[in-house]
Amino acid sequence: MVGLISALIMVPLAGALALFTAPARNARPIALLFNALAALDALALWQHFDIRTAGLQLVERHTWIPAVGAEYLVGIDGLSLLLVLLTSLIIPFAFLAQRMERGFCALMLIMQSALYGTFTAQNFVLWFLFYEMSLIPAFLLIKIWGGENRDRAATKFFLYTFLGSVAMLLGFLGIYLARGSFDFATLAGLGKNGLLSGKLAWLAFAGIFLGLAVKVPLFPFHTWLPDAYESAPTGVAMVLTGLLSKMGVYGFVRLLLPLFPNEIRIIGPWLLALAICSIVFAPLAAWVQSDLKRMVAYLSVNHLGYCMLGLFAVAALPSGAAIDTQAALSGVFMQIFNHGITAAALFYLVGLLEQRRGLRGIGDFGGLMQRTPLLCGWMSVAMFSSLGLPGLNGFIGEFLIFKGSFAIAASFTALAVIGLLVTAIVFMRAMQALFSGPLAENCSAFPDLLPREKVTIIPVTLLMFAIGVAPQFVFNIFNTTVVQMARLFG
Amino acid sequence: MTPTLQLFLIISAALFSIGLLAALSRRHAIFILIGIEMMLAAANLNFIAFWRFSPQSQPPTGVMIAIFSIAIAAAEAAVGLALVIAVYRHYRTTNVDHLNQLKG
Amino acid sequence: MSSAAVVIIAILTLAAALAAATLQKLMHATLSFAVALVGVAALFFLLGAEFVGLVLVFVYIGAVAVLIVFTILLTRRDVGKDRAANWGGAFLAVAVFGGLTWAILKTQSVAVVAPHIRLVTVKRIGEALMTSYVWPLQCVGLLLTAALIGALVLVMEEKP
Amino acid sequence: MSRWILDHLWLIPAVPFAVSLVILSLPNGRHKSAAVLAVAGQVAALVLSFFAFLPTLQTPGFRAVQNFTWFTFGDHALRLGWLLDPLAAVMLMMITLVGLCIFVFSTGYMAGDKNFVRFFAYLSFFSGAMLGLVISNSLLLLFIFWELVGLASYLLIGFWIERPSAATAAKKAFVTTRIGDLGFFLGLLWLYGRSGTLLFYDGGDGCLETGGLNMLGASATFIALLIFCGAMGKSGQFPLHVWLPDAMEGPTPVSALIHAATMVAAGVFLVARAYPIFSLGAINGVTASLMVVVWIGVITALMAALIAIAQADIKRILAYSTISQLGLMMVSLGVGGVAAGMMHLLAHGFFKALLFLGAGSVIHGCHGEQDIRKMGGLRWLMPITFSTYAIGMMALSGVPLFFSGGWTKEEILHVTAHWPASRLPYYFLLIGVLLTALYMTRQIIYVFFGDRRVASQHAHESPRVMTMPLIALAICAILFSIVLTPAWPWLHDYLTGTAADVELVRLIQSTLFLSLVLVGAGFALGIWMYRKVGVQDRQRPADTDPLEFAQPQLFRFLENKMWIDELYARTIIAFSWMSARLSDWMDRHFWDRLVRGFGGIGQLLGVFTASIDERGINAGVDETTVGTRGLGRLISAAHSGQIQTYLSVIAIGVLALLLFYAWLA
Repeated sequence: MVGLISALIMVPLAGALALFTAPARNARPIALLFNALAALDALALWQHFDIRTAGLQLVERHTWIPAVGAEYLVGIDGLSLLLVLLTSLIIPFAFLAQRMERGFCALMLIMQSALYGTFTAQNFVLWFLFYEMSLIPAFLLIKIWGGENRDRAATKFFLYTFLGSVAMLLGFLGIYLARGSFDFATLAGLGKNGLLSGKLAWLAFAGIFLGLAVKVPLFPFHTWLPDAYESAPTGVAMVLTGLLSKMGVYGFVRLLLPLFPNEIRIIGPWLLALAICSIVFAPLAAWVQSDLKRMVAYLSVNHLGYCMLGLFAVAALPSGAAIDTQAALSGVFMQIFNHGITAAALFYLVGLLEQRRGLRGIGDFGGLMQRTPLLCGWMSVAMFSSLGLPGLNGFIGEFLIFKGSFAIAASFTALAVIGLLVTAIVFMRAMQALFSGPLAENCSAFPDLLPREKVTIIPVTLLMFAIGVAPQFVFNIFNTTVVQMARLFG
Repeated sequence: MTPTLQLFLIISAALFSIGLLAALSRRHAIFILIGIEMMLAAANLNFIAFWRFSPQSQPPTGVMIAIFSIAIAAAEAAVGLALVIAVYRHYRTTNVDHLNQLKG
Repeated sequence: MSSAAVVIIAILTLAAALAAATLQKLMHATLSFAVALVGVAALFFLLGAEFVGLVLVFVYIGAVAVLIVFTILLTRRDVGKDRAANWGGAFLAVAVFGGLTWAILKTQSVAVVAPHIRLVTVKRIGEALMTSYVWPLQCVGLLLTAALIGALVLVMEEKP
Repeated sequence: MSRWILDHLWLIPAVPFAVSLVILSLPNGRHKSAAVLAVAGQVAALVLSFFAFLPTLQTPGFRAVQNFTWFTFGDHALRLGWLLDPLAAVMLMMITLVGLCIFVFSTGYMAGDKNFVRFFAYLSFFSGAMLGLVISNSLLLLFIFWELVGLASYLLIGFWIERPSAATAAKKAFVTTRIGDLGFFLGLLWLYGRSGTLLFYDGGDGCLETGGLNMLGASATFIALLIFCGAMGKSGQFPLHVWLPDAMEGPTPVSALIHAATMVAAGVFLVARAYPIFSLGAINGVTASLMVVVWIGVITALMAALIAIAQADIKRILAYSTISQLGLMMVSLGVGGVAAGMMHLLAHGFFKALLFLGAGSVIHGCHGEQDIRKMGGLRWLMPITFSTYAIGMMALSGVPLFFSGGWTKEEILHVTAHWPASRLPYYFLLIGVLLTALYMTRQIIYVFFGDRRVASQHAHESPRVMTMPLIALAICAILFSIVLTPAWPWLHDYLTGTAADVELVRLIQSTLFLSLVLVGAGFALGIWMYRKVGVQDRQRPADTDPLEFAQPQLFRFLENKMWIDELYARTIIAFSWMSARLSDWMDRHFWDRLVRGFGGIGQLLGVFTASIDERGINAGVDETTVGTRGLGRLISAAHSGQIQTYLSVIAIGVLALLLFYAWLA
């Protein structure tokens, strides 16, 4: 079914337009309606996607700006489909998370469209267009609807990611001037034998690496993140952590790894060291945070660090057996999906606490278990999922990443388990402070989960259980792609 | 002994750097303008030198560009000095350290 | 054209420029600036671009330098002593000079002597201006007009 | 039925899990249905376990394996499986039996608690996870259940959530065991990488079979040690034992079930299960990894027994005794006595559960008081509790002949004495035997003999629902000894897969007399030392422990748990906390600037020159320019509005271009 992908990109945009013709108080229902349409579209994509075929499917190709080799080229493989599905899941979740004005809804829809575009575009120009298109709504959402320090946080977020993007664009221009193509598949084919020669290759690599590393974010380019997540409104924080950070990881898989295999191999240990720093230092920093949102934000850095560890291990030391490469890649993809769900759920739950209390410092609560057992119960599930408890979704991805990268880069992986430990400490500290002890006075009037909150959080949490116990249905989406990519990187 | 192009280029670089020094380190707006003018003169010297040391061309490109550049520099100086006067009237100072309304 | 002449003129020019950049009195600096420009014009002469040299003398020393002096007089009250130089600026300037010199010395293709060329007559320049460079000429004319009007507007006393 | 259950082994853990879910969805007030459901679930698990147990009796060395694919990643399948062999079967029986007793006991013990329903949901959840652990045929599946029992333990230790001390203890337990678990996790990864499978038995290709073991090579030692890290964490072995005494903050049935009988024994079970890896390449039954196991076990056994002498909390004494006994089991495994270690594990499961429930009954009777110095004279007030407790105490102390613990301890001493590497562990264990008898005598005297003190004035015997499980467990503790005697070493042979026959001659062994003497000496010493407890002496105040009176410094050292907690707090924890603070500080003040420095190198240098400018030349800086100096401000601060700054940036750009040119050339 050709046209499904374009429709997917267009539906949220149409929704954003439609919002301005409708009364303002209906904004959120209308946005949700368009989300439902997009979700249906995504499901149709899943339906038409042949999981046994590797490579791009449902490709749409039109000439666009022939002068610079920019085509309108969209298509999906397993990874793209996974991310499209994740987007279709997280955005409505974010819409349900908080009250939103019309402009807020419209910007969210534009961001959704940009995300769909980013995850399906197969030509750099188009991809970059969508990539940047997501930045502006995010900036505005933080700037207009953010908490205190929103100006500072929004500016920091924008400058960091934008400077990264500029570096990436320059890198790609270099590639284009040398090889005359913007097409991902073509460039990936050239990558094996060196896309560029000598120092130019390093420049292009550095530019693209910088852009993506800021986006993910990879240590030490992560300092914008706690500020941005802290200031962003709940719904935006959910999208930021659940989806926008995945754009960076996706970029690594789609661009950097296929295009610069030789460069990554040379500086591989350094990249792995950066990933380890993300994994170890971020939760350590999370440990001392008193703001819950900042804490979750730092843990996001840690979880994305695992993704980076898996990817760099695969790409940096391609001595691995097929099983290890595949394990690491599958783990990374799983982790992308799981972290999207779990981190979004955590931000949602922190948002619920904030709505009730008006504050979100870790010391502002206490003894909640006595007052709101359901809220605490579901929040614990999300936390345990995040710390990688077996039986919940987080474990699957982390296990596979560790399995793959341990076989390839044992010493780095052994260091990375420190991250697992510290994450556990962070969550234990949070749970103790929030849930146990005597009931804090200012929490004694909290309502437990309201029906509409239950409707929001329970399906997501059940999904965590489902993936944790029987993850095969997720693996089916990308297994073929993993095999193909493992052959490419290995 | 005849001079090489290198000599002229180094003279020009020196002039440019002196202009930069003036533009960077003085506080008076007119000094900054003088510095900029010096840098422009250095650029013109480059144009002429390159023209002189390269094979002949018809028309003489280097010369032409130098002429245009001088014309533009003159315009710039006129506007710049006018600005200095206007600013002086407004703030009663030409010290650029005080002129930071654009501060972000 | 001999090296000795070039070097002597260059030393004079640069000394005057340095004086312009560092002298504390604005008036002295402006005069040094004019001397430096004369030096540059002399270099132009040596290079066989007499017309440009003349233009430089006319435009800069005849117009710009005079303009600067006028401005100094108009903003007289503020014309006190200025500091000579600061270390940051000096450092940057020296660094830029070092960098440029390094690049020039490293580039092999610029170590050439001047070929023999035909003199550039004013006639040839005029022809070029009216043929190949007619559009730039018009644009510069427009720019000068605009600058003239702009400068006038800027300095005109505001009517209360 | 037995055939059917072999194909549906997963049902055994699934039943308690399902029960747990159902109970969790009950409204909070439904105490009765929660209790009925939980006990019914446990009975069902017991019945299923029994039917699974039956076929293992028929053939020596019975092994039923059922593997399945969990998921496929790339084109590789990750397989898990269920396993039933004698080791798993006896564990199933022990867990379900002890579990049932404790479930019944809890219905009485927890009767007044407002979170009664949640308690049984957690308890059932634990039961399911523990049952799953013992029948896993994959190290990964075992690890999964391992973490789940850890979770259950966390939830139950912190069950009285409004008590800050309980929450702290729960956190400590989770984090400490997780340290070990991470070692386990790495060992698991390593094993997976080397052998390519995590299945224990897979028709010759499993990682415990020759097919998998051959691929391990020299890495087996490291893998084994890493796996042992997990066992150290769970089984409270030195130096990760610190969480177990604190875990007594949980309700007493929890201490009995999880922190005495079953979960803490999981570490021993794990070593027994993965024994082929530990003993790979053994020379004369000794490998490097087993050496470590032995010595850790010896240290733990002695250290915990010593600390137990100076504790005042009835449950803490038992907790240290548990640690000590687990150390004993580890020694046994390490010296090659897998069967002996497992037998002691099973026997310990019964009598330690009995002791804990007895302690629970005492605490219940004394209205929540746990300090033994405030009890006393309870033997007439709580006769059933006293008599069952005494049985448990004798079993623990290792009184030979009639009590299960005696036989298994004999067995362990026997194998330890024949360890070829060193005789030292044997001597240390003998000291341990003496100490065990001593601290148990002390506890019994404090609690049940002498005069009634503060807490035991209004003590009363516990209700039937609580005493019945005590009696049942006491009977188990005695009857179990029948299958343990060397005369008819049925259990030993069942576990090792050889046929059993009766030989009365074997009843008399050389070590028997020695340990008899030691136990007797321990009792005598205890009675002599503590004969005047609670009695005002001429020099000694009534509330001072005799040992404290005689050796105050030694007593203080032991009472404070050899200062190990304090040592950790000052070193490891302080270090971690410092590094956390440092990370945060670096993030705020260093990385941010560094990255900004790279990202906007021009801006930063521009500001830099401006600041040099001001410092170098002009001390009386205008207020307006101060702003430019603030390096810590955002990049926007670099928009100083000063043209010279902008110009500097351009100049720096030129320099950067030149540098770039230099680099390219």
